[in-house]
Amino acid sequence: MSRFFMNERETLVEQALEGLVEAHGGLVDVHTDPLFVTRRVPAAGKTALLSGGGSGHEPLHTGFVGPGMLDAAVPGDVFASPTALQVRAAIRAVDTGEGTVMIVKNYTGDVLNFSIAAELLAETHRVEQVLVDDDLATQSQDEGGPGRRGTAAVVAVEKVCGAAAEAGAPVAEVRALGQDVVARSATLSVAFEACTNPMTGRRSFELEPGEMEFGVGIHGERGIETRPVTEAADLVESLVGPLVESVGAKRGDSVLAIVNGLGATHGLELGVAARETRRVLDGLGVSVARTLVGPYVTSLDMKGLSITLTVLTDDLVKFWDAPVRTPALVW
Amino acid sequence: MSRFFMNERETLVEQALEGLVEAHGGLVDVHTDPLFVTRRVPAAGKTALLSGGGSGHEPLHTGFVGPGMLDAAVPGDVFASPTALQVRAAIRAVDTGEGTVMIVKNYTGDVLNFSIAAELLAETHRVEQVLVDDDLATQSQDEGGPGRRGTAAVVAVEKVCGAAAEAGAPVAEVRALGQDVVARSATLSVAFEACTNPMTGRRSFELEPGEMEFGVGIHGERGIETRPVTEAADLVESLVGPLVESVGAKRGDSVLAIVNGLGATHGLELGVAARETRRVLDGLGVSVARTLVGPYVTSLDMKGLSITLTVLTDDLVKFWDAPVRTPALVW
Amino acid sequence: MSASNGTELTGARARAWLLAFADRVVADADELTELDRQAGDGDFGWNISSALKRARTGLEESGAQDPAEVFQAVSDAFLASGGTSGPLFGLWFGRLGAGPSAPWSVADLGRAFETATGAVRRLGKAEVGHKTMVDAMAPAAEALTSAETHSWREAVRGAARAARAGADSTSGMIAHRGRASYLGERVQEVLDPGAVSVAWFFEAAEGA
Amino acid sequence: MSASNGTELTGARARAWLLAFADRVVADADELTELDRQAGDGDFGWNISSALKRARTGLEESGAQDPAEVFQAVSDAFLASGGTSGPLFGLWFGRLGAGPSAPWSVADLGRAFETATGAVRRLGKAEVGHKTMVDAMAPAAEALTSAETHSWREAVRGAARAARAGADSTSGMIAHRGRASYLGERVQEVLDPGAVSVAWFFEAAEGA
Ligand SMILES: Nc1ncnc2c1ncn2[C@@H]1O[C@H](COP(=O)(O)OP(=O)(O)O)[C@@H](O)[C@H]1O
Ligand SMILES: Nc1ncnc2c1ncn2[C@@H]1O[C@H](COP(=O)(O)OP(=O)(O)O)[C@@H](O)[C@H]1O
Ligand SMILES: [Mg+2]
Ligand SMILES: [Mg+2]
Ligand SMILES: [Mg+2]
Ligand SMILES: [Mg+2]
Repeated sequence: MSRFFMNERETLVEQALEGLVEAHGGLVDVHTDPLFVTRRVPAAGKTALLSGGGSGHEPLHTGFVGPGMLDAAVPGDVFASPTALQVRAAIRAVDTGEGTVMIVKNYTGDVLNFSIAAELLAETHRVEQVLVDDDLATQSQDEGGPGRRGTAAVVAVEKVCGAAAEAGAPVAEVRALGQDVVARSATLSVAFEACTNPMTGRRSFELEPGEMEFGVGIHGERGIETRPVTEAADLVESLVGPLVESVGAKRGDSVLAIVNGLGATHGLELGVAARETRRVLDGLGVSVARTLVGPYVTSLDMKGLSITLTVLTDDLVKFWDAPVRTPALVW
Repeated sequence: MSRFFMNERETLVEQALEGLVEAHGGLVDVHTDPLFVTRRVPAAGKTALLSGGGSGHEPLHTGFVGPGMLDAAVPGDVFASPTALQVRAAIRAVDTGEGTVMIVKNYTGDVLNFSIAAELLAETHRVEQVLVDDDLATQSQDEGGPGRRGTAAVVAVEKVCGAAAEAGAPVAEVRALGQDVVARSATLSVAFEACTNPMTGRRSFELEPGEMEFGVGIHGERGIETRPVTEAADLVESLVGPLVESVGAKRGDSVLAIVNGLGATHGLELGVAARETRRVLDGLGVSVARTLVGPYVTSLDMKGLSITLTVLTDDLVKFWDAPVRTPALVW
Repeated sequence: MSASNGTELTGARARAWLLAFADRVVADADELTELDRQAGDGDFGWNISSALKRARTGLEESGAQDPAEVFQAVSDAFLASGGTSGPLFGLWFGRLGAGPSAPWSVADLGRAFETATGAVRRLGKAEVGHKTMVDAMAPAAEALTSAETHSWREAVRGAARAARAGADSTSGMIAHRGRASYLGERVQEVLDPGAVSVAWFFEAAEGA
Repeated sequence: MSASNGTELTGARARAWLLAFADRVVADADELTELDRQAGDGDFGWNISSALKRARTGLEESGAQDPAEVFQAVSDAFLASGGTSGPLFGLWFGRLGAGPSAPWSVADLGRAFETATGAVRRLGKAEVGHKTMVDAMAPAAEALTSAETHSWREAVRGAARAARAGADSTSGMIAHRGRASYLGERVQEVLDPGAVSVAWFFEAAEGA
């Protein structure tokens, strides 16, 4: 039993966004009715970059709005896709004529709503989509099935596309770059404790002492397997091994590693995970050129973490390193 | 029952710091034997600024090392003060002859160890101390007692002193400024769920459904009172009211509000808290000139939050706004 | 609120039907949430009841003249509520809302639900057996189409029975669409909440 | 490991005493942690057992000739362990380590513990009744000073009894120092873990 700090459940997302503006009013604006977030100072003459999805994953996506990253973020209710009407309004607000790239995490609801929005604007706006489906745990053979979930690789996609758009890349190029980052990325997640439903205070699943849930997503759903907990070193190996194979990282390759906290994971724990990630990759001769460590794509208060690897090119490093100024990412 | 992600408990803090360097190697260096963290690029010709304390509060203090803030941070074991020998080594490493200001949160262990370190260096180094004791919940009449605990106001103290030191303020001035920020600040915290002991997996205290713990510190200790949970609006009023009185903020005054997550509190929850803080202060005619929202001073995976108010002057705003480049704070 | 034992679906009866459905969902949302907690992300009860609360307010105030108007109002409420079920139900009710602007015969009902369900199948790429709302929608539409009766009451009784059987059949299925598909055999025995809500929808018609 | 029934504290006996103390603390650290969990921050068992493990390794390898050397080694281990108890125990053992470089008589023992306890009281600003380690240290030192015996065994038995009584007395006290002081009456009945560990320290001497 836990408690979610809020007023009425109905106003949760909107009030939380008021708080975002309270803290980062210099960077972002919140539009209501319908709800979406844009940069405080709109950019013109560039490809517009937009993302969104269910809330509960903060700082994703609203925390990534600002110079060098997104032009707009469209938040749904907790774990629920935003509506097509929200997405349409956001595209209209940020597309200055150069077209828009939407970064969509692969979930049926998001895909439906973002696609409907794009179709609604087909006559007037050029809207392209990058579909992020990095979650290795949901690799499936099911033709026509939902496919892999989109999880923490979306941060790399947003950062890289953001830098490219800022540098003047046209819609098609930004889209291709984003899709390339997706193709070079894979993520695996593990949970030690499920997240709490804000309404009921119940955990989304229960684990016995000594158990962990392997291959979870970011909506509190169970993973692919319940396993006995292991030490950090072994656990990171069991995550990084399949990732390296999936992205095809070879001796001498450079990767970006995103060591992501799922909500209630402490900085000390993420520090240990980052250390172990480097150790395992060193052992494989894969060079960790960049590391991002922190709670960037959360699943409410889930206790757990994900590791994402993206095989880098010189260009991707350049885009990753390019300046960014958003509520959650600044350099 | 929960699980802390780590290898052996003995290596936890040191391995986590390796992870910090992994992520922020451009900003910080970790020294071992004894353990402390310094800027990657040492500053010379300025007052050295140092802080530290038990681990488990990350990003405090190691995440605040870098230009515009600390020169060194000295981490103890989880919830345990660092040793005097660690502190001494860190002072020696960063004091370039202009003297050192140590920012110490008021806990017996920290006070003892930092004071011993300063005494050990009395012949060779000028070391001054700022004692941070902002926690209103531990206000006591006990002469000679431990006094108020030091909690999240330490972030304001480190930021302001950091900016002043960077701007060339001598030791005495930095110290006086820090002590002034302390005098202008107060904090109150509330917990919805206790933190988990990394060794035993046990919570530091148990709450019944519908209960919260009012007036907690940052070490998992119980607060001053167990109260029924209330909506965010009421709860924030019960925190901000006493703070305003304590710092003597009057209609027309400007304050800095730090809305701090204690570990497992979600961004949505902190957003709502920031919104309510502004609402309550608006109602009192107190202007929120600056707001910092996030998990900056944590208590492992405690679910809860603290609110800190600091009454601002024009100078303090200037120091707060001055550029900073650390793992956890960049602007 | 039960209307006369006529052969047609009037606007008033459609309104009563939808309000009864909304009341049922709002009252028992936790049941749907619990199913979605087990096999999905635990928000379905919230998603659908938010939409239906919005729809209810609209319906209570409106004097909708025919079923199409009623369904259109419900569609709007779902389209304003996101999630996966939001656009799918929005589309379903939206297609119903494009039906004849007059009271509906049983034959009209059959045609409307066939069209609407076909649209959901296409958008969701979901077929019967995939463990989704379609598993209840499709047999209900079929029952209405092939109903050998002109009585509204008998027709919807058949549809409700078919929808319920379809929803029940989702326990035992391995999901091929939606979040439950990530969990495969682990949630094989869990009922699909979308399908259950569709069964409730047709059951609500029985009293209307 | 019990030494002869002499009148002196030899280096060997001091070593045996400290090793027995370390073993007890390491074995029962959870008990101390639980007290600190209730009234403090739950790390005392870890803090003290880390220090004593370090001390134990040092002692097992060293051939300390007199008690002072033994106490000094233990002091170093505590000073390298931080926390509140680290420097306080470090100081306590450090002052003991400054005692005579020869076997200690019962009178030497009394003087050494009086001096050491005085230092802790000054640094911690703690008096008897404040619910800290001092509540066990002070009566033990007093018992040793006023011991009307030349027998080591009898003297430490008296000290152990006094320390235990002092530790027990902390249940019922409202703390004026340390973290427990933040909780006041809420933890009045909880024993102070620092005082309990001091009682264990003197009890360990009885077998040495
Ligand atoms: N591809 C699909 N086609 C048809 N129905 C689907 C599809 N995916 C999911 N559903 C239905 O949606 C329901 C879940 O809705 P909801 O909880 O709003 O979605 P989510 O939280 O997964 O975005 C499922 O019970 C199922 O009936
Ligand atoms: N001012 C003080 N003087 C003497 N002993 C103290 C003082 N404060 C705390 N102690 C002792 O220290 C013990 C707690 O040690 P420890 O857990 O290491 O400290 P903390 O975690 O509070 O830094 C208490 O049980 C008490 O006996
Ligand atoms: Mg959802
Ligand atoms: Mg401690
Ligand atoms: Mg759902
Ligand atoms: Mg303690």
